[in-house]
Amino acid sequence: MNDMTLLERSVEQTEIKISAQDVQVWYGEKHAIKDVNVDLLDKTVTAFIGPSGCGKSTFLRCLNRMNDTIESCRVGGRIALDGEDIYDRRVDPVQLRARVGMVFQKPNPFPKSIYDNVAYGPRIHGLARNRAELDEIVEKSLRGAALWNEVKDRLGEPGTGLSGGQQQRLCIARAVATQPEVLLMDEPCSALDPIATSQVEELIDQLRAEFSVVIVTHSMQQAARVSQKTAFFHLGNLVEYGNTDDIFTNPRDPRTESYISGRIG
Amino acid sequence: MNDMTLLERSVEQTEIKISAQDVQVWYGEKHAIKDVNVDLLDKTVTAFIGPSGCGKSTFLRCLNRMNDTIESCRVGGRIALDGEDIYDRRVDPVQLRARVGMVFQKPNPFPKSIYDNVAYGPRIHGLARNRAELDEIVEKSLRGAALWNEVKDRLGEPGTGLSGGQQQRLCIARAVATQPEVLLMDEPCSALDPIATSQVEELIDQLRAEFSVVIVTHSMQQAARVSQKTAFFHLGNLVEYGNTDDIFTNPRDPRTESYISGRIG
Amino acid sequence: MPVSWTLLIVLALAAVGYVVTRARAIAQAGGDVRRLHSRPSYHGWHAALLTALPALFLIAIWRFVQPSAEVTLLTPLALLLAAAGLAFALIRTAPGFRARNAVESMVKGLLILCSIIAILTTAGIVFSMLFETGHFFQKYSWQDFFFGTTWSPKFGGGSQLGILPLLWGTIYISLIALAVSVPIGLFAAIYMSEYASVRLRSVAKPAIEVLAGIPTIVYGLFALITVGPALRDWFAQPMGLGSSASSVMTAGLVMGIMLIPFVSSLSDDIINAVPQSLRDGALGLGSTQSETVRKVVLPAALPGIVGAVLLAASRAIGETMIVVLGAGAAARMDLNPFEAMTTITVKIVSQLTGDNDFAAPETLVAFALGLTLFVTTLVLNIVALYVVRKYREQYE
Amino acid sequence: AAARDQIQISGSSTVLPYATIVAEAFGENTDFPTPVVESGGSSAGLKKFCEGVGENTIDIANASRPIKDSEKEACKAAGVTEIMEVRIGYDGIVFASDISGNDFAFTSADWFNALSAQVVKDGKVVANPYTKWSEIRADLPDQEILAFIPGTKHGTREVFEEKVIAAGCKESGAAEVFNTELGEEAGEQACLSLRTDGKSVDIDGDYTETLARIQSAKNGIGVFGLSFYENNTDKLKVATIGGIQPSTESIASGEYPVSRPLYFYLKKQHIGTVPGLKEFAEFFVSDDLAGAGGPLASYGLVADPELAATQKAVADEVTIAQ
Amino acid sequence: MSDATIEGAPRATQPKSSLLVADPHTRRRHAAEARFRAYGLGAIVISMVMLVVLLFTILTGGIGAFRQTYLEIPVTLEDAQLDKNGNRDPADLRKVLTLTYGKLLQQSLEKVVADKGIAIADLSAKDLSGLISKEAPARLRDQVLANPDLIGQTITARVLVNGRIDGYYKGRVTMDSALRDANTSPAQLQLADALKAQGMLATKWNWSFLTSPDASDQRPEAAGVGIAILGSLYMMLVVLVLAVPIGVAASIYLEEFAPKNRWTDIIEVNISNLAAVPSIVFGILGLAAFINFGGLPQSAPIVGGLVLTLMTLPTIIIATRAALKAVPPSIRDAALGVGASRMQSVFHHVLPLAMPGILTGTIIGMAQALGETAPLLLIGMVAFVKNFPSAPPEGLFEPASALPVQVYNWTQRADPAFIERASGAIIVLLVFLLCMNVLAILLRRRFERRW
Ligand SMILES: Nc1ncnc2c1ncn2[C@@H]1O[C@H](COP(=O)(O)OP(=O)(O)OP(=O)(O)O)[C@@H](O)[C@H]1O
Ligand SMILES: Nc1ncnc2c1ncn2[C@@H]1O[C@H](COP(=O)(O)OP(=O)(O)OP(=O)(O)O)[C@@H](O)[C@H]1O
Ligand SMILES: [Mg+2]
Ligand SMILES: [Mg+2]
Repeated sequence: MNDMTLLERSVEQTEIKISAQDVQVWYGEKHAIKDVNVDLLDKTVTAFIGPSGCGKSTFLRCLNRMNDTIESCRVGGRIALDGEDIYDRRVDPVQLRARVGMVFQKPNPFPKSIYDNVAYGPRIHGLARNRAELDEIVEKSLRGAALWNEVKDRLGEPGTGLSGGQQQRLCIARAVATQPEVLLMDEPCSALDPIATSQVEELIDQLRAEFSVVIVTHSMQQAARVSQKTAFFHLGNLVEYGNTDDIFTNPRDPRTESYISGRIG
Repeated sequence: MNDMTLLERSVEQTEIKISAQDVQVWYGEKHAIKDVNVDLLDKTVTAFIGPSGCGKSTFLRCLNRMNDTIESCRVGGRIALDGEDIYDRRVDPVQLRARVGMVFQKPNPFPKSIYDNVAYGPRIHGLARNRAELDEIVEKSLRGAALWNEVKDRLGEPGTGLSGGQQQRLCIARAVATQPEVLLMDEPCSALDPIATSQVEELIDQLRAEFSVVIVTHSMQQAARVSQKTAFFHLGNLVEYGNTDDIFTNPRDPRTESYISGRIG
Repeated sequence: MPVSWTLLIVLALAAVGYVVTRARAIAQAGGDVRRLHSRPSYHGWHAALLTALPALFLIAIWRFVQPSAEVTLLTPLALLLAAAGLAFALIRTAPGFRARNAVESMVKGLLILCSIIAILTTAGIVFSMLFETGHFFQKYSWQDFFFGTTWSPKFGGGSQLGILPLLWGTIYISLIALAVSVPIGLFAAIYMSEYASVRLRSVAKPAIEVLAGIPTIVYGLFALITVGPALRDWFAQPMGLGSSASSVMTAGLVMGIMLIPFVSSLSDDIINAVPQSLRDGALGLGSTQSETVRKVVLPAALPGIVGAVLLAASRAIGETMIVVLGAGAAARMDLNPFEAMTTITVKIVSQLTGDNDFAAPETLVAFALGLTLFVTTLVLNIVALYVVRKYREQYE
Repeated sequence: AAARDQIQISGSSTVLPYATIVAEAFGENTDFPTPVVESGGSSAGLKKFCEGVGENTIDIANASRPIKDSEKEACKAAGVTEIMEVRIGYDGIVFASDISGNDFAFTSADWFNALSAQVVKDGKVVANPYTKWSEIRADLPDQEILAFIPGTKHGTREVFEEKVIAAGCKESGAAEVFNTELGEEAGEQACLSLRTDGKSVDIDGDYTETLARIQSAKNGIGVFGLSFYENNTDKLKVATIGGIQPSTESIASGEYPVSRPLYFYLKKQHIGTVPGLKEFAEFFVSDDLAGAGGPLASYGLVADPELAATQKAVADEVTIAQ
Repeated sequence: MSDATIEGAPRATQPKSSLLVADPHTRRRHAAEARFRAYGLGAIVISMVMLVVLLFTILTGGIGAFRQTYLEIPVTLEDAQLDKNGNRDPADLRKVLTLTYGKLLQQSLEKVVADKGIAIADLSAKDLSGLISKEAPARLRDQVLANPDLIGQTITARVLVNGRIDGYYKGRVTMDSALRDANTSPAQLQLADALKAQGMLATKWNWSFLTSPDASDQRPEAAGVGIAILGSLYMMLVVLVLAVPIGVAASIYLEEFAPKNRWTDIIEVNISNLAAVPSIVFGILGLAAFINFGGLPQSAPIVGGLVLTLMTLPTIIIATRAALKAVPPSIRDAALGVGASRMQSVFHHVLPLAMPGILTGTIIGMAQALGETAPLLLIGMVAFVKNFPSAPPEGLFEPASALPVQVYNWTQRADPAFIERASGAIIVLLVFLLCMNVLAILLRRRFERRW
């Protein structure tokens, strides 16, 4: 399995996983996303960057229809996953979300035990045949999210009793355990120390071998480190999208440039 | 006003604002903070750094007795603000918290309008004589937190309808509006883009002129940029405390060194 | 009524106290309220409360101890006390005075007082029944009461007053009622808070609440005239389970309908209060809405829902009219749900409002029944508290 | 509080309608306010009555039975020492079934045989085997036995047991057999134990409930007060007992056996303090109201043949011995 | 420390599936979802159907109470009978009893029948006098006493007719049933028809059902819910003023301030247990505590209100506590963090968020209190009251009845006409309830929000 992963990773993938065309989002009167056109590739990490409040989370939530839960939110345009319009009437958002997983910006662990938090996804999707398999998935996911060592002795304690960064990693583990094809991560390392961050980044890199990952981040360094593609949002517009290297070294749009050059850490 | 600030800033201050002695914290059975001794200086920015889950937030919450609200939490040792034991029976935690303000790790705006969120503190503390003054405080705080431009047209909308980073800045504005003597900030820039981050750092620097600021951060750069003193926590212990420059250039403890050198961005 | 005049004057004094003290506090601060420890309105409230509370307590205690005594002395005393309170508050007013803390401790005292009313009520209930229960057990052996399996009061003496058949009836009917109301109520609550449109919800919720407001006699007649005969003709007789028109099933079903809003409305509020972020978390993992509800929302809302169910159970235990008209008045221990049975509460009411000698055990038994029921439900509540504690999932 | 100016009455729900009729007329025709008449049962009424003397105790207790000695004692202990007992008339108790059903002509023995837990069959004590009226006596209709009788809270039940079941027990000769077979005491008990297999249904509610039950179970026979029957002659068919049709006349004359006296008790100590109290008592028992042609009789109260004596006793404020 | 293993999260090999085609597992989950949803909808539908059925029975049974049949006949108020002395002395006028007025009305009716030439076979004198309600003479007498000048004149009296006749026009009584009915006869019904044909008898909207007091068993046509409405109103005022603040205050203390120890556990259990206490027991308590010990009067709304307050408290407390518990702690933290006191954080932030639950508790508690009879039985409010209580606060201490009591009383009465009245009273009660709830429901909708 390990070898295969390595093997596949080397193969260049250019297949389009998610394609967004003319996406518009309104919160009531507020036009939060304007005319966004972007193709997210399979087996690729895409970074969304942009100033706070520019619509990154909003766009991310469009990709697995989490915006459905916000009453005032309306979405226009077309978003296709593997060529199928996800806003089609016949599409079941449940199935969509099982394939397009999400880590939210604010950690939101369930008021259940740490174990149950991670086991939740595998259980509802029937990913484990028995308890042993489930245990294995839970452990693997928690290891992937760099949380295993800290919580292995307290798996039965509530996930809400963890520290902020621990909760964040728990939510990553929870999302990973569901084994989605596309993983949307909204600032997954915002509350993590550098070491935990690097471990999560490593996890992202591994996931890329088989899946597509979208990550929102405020750290240019992180975007540069983990992503192959980068999209820069500004005031609801997708200003620039391209190879990460190009964006950071050679931005075409002056806004992108000023954002990147204004960087501090 | 600006000039005065500059004037005062130049004066070196070494007065002790908060002094913690042998502080212990337990969550039920779990010993989360062990024997922490530290003196936080007035008119100084102190940074708390350390791996996720090491007890930074816990210790921070001890400093204004926010831990009182967690049932399983017990605090031992002695913490003095301006020489007065804050865990003394006669101390009114309300007054304490008015003097020692806090920005929480997870943004928690009130489900009220943006304006009311910021105006709440000044209102209950009677900091404004009239509506105009209140408006002024609100604007100043929001400007300080680099949020004014984004929300000035929607002050009446609910604070919960903001983006993650906006909520974080709202909480900063809310804490600043109360004009505390000590401001505890738990990862105040975790969800902010570099520009907003630099604005908040500027705010912290301004606050330092008159007040004492404690900031928890995972970014070494940030710690180095804004703080004069740094405390490094590890597994509930305060491993090292000293001038920021010293800690970063010349750590005494091997754990500190390995944490700092393991840094990534 | 001189007392109500006194009351009015005291309240007026309190209002004056508020205004004056507030102004005084502002004046002391030289117009800059920031120099005050507490906001001026707290100073005002401090004075108002100090003026009103002692005087009001005096009036209340006076009225309680000497209900019909002369009140001429009371008025000046109360007014004196009020004036004294006001003066004291005025003297205390100073920029450094912790008026907020003072007001808050007074308010806290009031809050405590309010919760003590619950304790007082319990004490009152126990005392008002204990005495007569004692009389009952002087006239009737406690063994026969607690372990007797026959309930047949007689006028001429020689009654058998065993509680067991009544207890059984109470449990049986309540269980059926809960079996109807809890699933329906809970599902209704879930549908309203998770699925329904705002419009449907804003209509359905108050509409269902009307069910709780329909007088129980309507339900009783509905049971007697419609449900009872229907159950008898369509279920009991074809299945050979007897031909009684009044039955445990009838009463249980109808009572269950009455209890729906108790479960649905309270649960709906609690479910609605579960933070959206938890739902998002579950939905984001690809759960269906029902999985989200069952596995995340309901566990988080459990304590409130248990409270709602307990409230419904309490109403079921305390209901009389529906039982009388739906289940009949015969005390019987039987497993057949199509047989007539009755409950403790029904018998409390009927023995209290009957034509018996009021000092006879047949009447006094009502008090013993009441006290026994009280103790039984107490035990049940303790168990419920323990269970909730054990399974509570605290969010955030 | 200001002194109470209206009379307060409490007690039996059987007496309630008569008391309200009188109270209403009293209020209309005098300058006194209309008395307040509560219902709540003879027991609760007498208990309140015996709570003591004073403004917040009641003045009159209605009862469908005479006051008991123990109650008198309780009264006395609380200071209620002077009680006037006023018998206002009689309540007839009738058996009635659905208007469209069979006609019934009962004897007490029929009721005993139909409802008793144990009966005598062929000289032996057996558990009640009858399921149809015709099995008890051939001239009775071929109809399932189903009786709605007053529940054990009702005073009517006592009368029913005493004047119908116990009488039937004797009449049918079962009493003797019980006494010899089971012994004195158990025999007496056996006479009064009713079957519990659902043929005899206790009604703890009111006659309206009994009526509703008959309407939903057409073969049921219910026990009613005469006045209730008289108001519902279009729905109910009354049965005869021993060949006698119940009516105010036949009950007053004593021909119809099942009836009971109704009373009210008046706190003499309140006369003079509560305005109109004595006037009300006199008004109640006056010929205009309680007499044979008065509104009470037209509502179904069986006028007391000795009303004149009662009127005199009220006028003289005669109290009962305690 | 490196938790991450080289192998990434494994994935069961799944063929790439279309979003539009559900795999079997998903289909099963969908079915479960659909079932779940259907159960929910079913629950709502069942509740609604039950509500509609019950409301329908109440409405069809009770709407008749709002219409009443009246007879308008000319009545000559003869001096000879009403004022024998001819001096219009009020004291003397009062001596003339309703009996006389009854006879007067009967004579007038006889005269009308004769004048109009109404000929009906088997029309007895009893039929004729029985046509007019027994209430009519009393009202006529009141009219005359209020205005003695009427004596000697011929006025057109608008009088109630007997309940059976009224029932005849509402379908309750038929010629058939009248044949068997001891209290009416076909001849009487024919007479009524004849009078109706003359335009003297008509069924009209019945305001007096809402304004008049109860009437005795012989006059169902005159019975109204006036006093009952007042009594219920007074009691609900007391309950609202006492139960809601006390209940909310107690909940706030227990949930937000009380130390979590054995004592508060005891109080908590105690309160849930109080909810399970049968309402009649509160009546026992009320009798003992307020009347016998506290010296408050019998049959007074204040006592009823106090008893119902105690009875409603547990409901409000349980609902309020549940609602307070459901407010996320981060809100409290946020307020405390800016230096608000606990009291301020509760009153400024927590309480508004808990408001929907509190209001629900209030709605349900008040609904229960409004419809309760049993405890009132013991404190003397299940009573026949004819005189209106005065305005509060004095009125709180004067005898009154209540709507559920009126319903309870009327369903026990022998005359079937009272069943219609009882249903009518239930309609009034429900309208009362709705009025009470509308405000709460509107408020609740304002406060409802998710966070
Ligand atoms: N309410 C609680 N109950 C039990 N344990 C807790 C609770 N809160 C925190 N802990 C534990 O105490 C330890 C310290 O937590 P704390 O929140 O102080 O960490 P932190 O340094 O702020 O971490 P982070 O950077 O991830 O926010 C952690 O191991 C955490 O799991
Ligand atoms: N529920 C909502 N209702 C109304 N406006 C909203 C809502 N959520 C977000 N917005 C607004 O939409 C815009 C985009 O928000 P979004 O959360 O997508 O920003 P973001 O790019 O994720 O920012 P951040 O980096 O701060 O998380 C912001 O201006 C925000 O205020
Ligand atoms: Mg965001
Ligand atoms: Mg933390």
